Amino acid sequence: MVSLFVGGAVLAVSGWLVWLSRGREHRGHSVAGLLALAALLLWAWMVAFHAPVERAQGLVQKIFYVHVPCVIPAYLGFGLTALAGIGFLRSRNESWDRLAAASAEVGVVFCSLILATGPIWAKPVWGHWWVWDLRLTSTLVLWFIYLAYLLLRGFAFGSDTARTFTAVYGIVGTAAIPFVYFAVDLARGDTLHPSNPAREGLPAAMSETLGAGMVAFVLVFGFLTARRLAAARLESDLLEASERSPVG
Amino acid sequence: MSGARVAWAVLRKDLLLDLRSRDRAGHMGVFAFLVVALLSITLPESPEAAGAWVPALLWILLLLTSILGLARSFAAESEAGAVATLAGVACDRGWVFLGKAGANLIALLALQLWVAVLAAVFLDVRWEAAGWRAAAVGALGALGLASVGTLLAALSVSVRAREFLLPVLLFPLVLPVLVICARLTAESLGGDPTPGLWWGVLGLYDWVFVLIGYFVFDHVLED
Amino acid sequence: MTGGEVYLAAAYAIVGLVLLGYAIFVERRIRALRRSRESSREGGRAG
Amino acid sequence: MRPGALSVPAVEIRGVEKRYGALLALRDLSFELDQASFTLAAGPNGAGKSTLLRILATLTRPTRGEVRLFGKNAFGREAAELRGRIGYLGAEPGLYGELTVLENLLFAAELRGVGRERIEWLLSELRIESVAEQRVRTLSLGYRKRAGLARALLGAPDLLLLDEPWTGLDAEAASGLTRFLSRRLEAGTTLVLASHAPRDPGDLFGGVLSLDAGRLQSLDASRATPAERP
Repeated sequence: MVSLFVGGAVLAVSGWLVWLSRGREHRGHSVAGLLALAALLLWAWMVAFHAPVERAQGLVQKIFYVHVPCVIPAYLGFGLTALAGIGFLRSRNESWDRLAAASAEVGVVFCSLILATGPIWAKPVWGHWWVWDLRLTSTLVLWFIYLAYLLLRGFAFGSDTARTFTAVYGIVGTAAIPFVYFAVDLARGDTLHPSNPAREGLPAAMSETLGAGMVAFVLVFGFLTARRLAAARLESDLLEASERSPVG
Repeated sequence: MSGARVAWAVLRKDLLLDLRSRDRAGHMGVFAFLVVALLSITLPESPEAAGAWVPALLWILLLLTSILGLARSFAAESEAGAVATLAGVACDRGWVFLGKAGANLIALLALQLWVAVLAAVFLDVRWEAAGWRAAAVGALGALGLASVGTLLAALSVSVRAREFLLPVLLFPLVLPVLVICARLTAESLGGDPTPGLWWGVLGLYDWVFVLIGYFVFDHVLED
Repeated sequence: MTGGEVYLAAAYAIVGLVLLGYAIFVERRIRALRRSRESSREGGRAG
Repeated sequence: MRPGALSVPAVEIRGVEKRYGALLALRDLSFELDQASFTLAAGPNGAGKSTLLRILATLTRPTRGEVRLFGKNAFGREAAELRGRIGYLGAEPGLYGELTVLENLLFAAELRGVGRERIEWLLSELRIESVAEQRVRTLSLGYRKRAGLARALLGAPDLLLLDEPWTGLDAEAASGLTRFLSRRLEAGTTLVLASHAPRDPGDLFGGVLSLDAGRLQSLDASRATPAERP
């Protein structure tokens, strides 16, 4: 049941962002902002009161409710970047390129948060900061792909080829992610991560709280990406305006 | 205009250039020789301690050395202003990618042969025990590196600081090749067995990135 | 209570601050871009 | 002359714009060129001539606007087939320095599926047989230019695009080139040449398309098709 909500939120946000990137005007930001805020508040309340304190790890286990929800926006971000890359290559419409840039930037923020909260949780529970386990390691590699993408975008800034090349790398990078997951599974099969936080395996209160967190974070991702998209549109309008005005 | 002829022409031209200007082969050969020598000196004496690490180290060495070759793979075009010649083919430009990737594949296979000889001499790796399996892993791994590497080399040829950028772009994407090939090579040398599934994943990886390279190259050659 | 609260607080604080910080960064960037667009528009008319 | 309606213009450009980041290389360009016409794209350096030529050769995609060659969309599904009908020589001859002239031409011929006799004919026509076996790296600019021209002409193109073909040529070579181009014109090839110092190549002049700062200043397209030329 919970995954239905999460899936719905992911589809809704992705659809909204794609629609937003195509159109001229920017509507719905304040609505999305309020929705995200409401979801965050609900999630925070649930973490504090609804979710029980886990017997084995104690209170620190509640990092679970902030660590895991970051995963979806991190992978959703790069997924949208790849989708936008394909869109750009087919239509050469700059709005796709702006969506790719915005979702990559916000996606890398969430990806970094996974890598930050992971060790903070691992230290008290397993005694060392970095835990070479399947999910965390694949997320680290995803973070490197993000880094490479943003560096390429930075180094090739401006020319048309920049947009084409970043679109291509977004596609190739996303195609590599499942292989990275398999390969890390082979190399580091032993996973210290809780066997599989399949929400079904968790007691109801826990999985509901986690679900709320996921929905909230997806909405936050949507809101931040929409705002970043608006900034990107202003940038390109400014770039174009600077040419129109009589330059020397 | 059959694309296969174009790919074959591009491949032959690249090999002819490699034979004639030999610096690409020279760079890779010397670099590999140096690193294997360093390995043989620094690795601990007892063979079984080193044995487990050698396949992984060899594949990392192959990846690092292939960067030298890949970074040069479009140098001839950009120096001669011949990107337009390649971009002007009368068929899908993906065939140019296949030609280029083929030439890089052959260069990587030659490099693997050289590294295998070095490993046998300096790290006393007994390849005869591995036989065809090691060769098969080498070929599949080389194809993976060549396909992703050629595409990213084409991407970064006209970008600032490409010597730095190519490895940064390439390494995260080829990590699966590295991990799987190191394990399969170790297994072929008598290490602990790995499930056959991983041969399939390696093959799928090669297939996916050759296809992506083919379909995307039309845009990459456009400037 | 174990020392876990410190880690718990740290995790939530980092996530909160980073997301808030990024949101502010984007809003400020939008405001700056709007200002320079206004000035370039005046510039355009005056030029 | 390739079969195909002579009425369809060789080149149709509508609202073409090309932006490199903040730099607008071409601004809202629109014009048409007939088949078998000669057009000299003139204008100071940086006017956008080379960019226009690269767009006509389908090597560079315009940021905005539509490009149709021989009635077909230059960046659509027929792009590959159109490329077979275009010959392009950029500022760089596009030849590999380490290969000989002949090896370069054999390679370019295979890219176009052209036989060896075409190469022999071009070598003699452009009088570069003597250097055919030498490496391009060792040749003078004049020889390299003519070898580049041979490469551009391999596929018997209907549209020939040459960027500054006369620069670096001595008088004798320049007039040789001019005579050669006029023969191509008579054979029905559409020619578009770019030059920043418009030399007067004798009777070749047909239309002049002058560009400045990426904007079309004028297009004096006196439709000089082969038949009417004096």
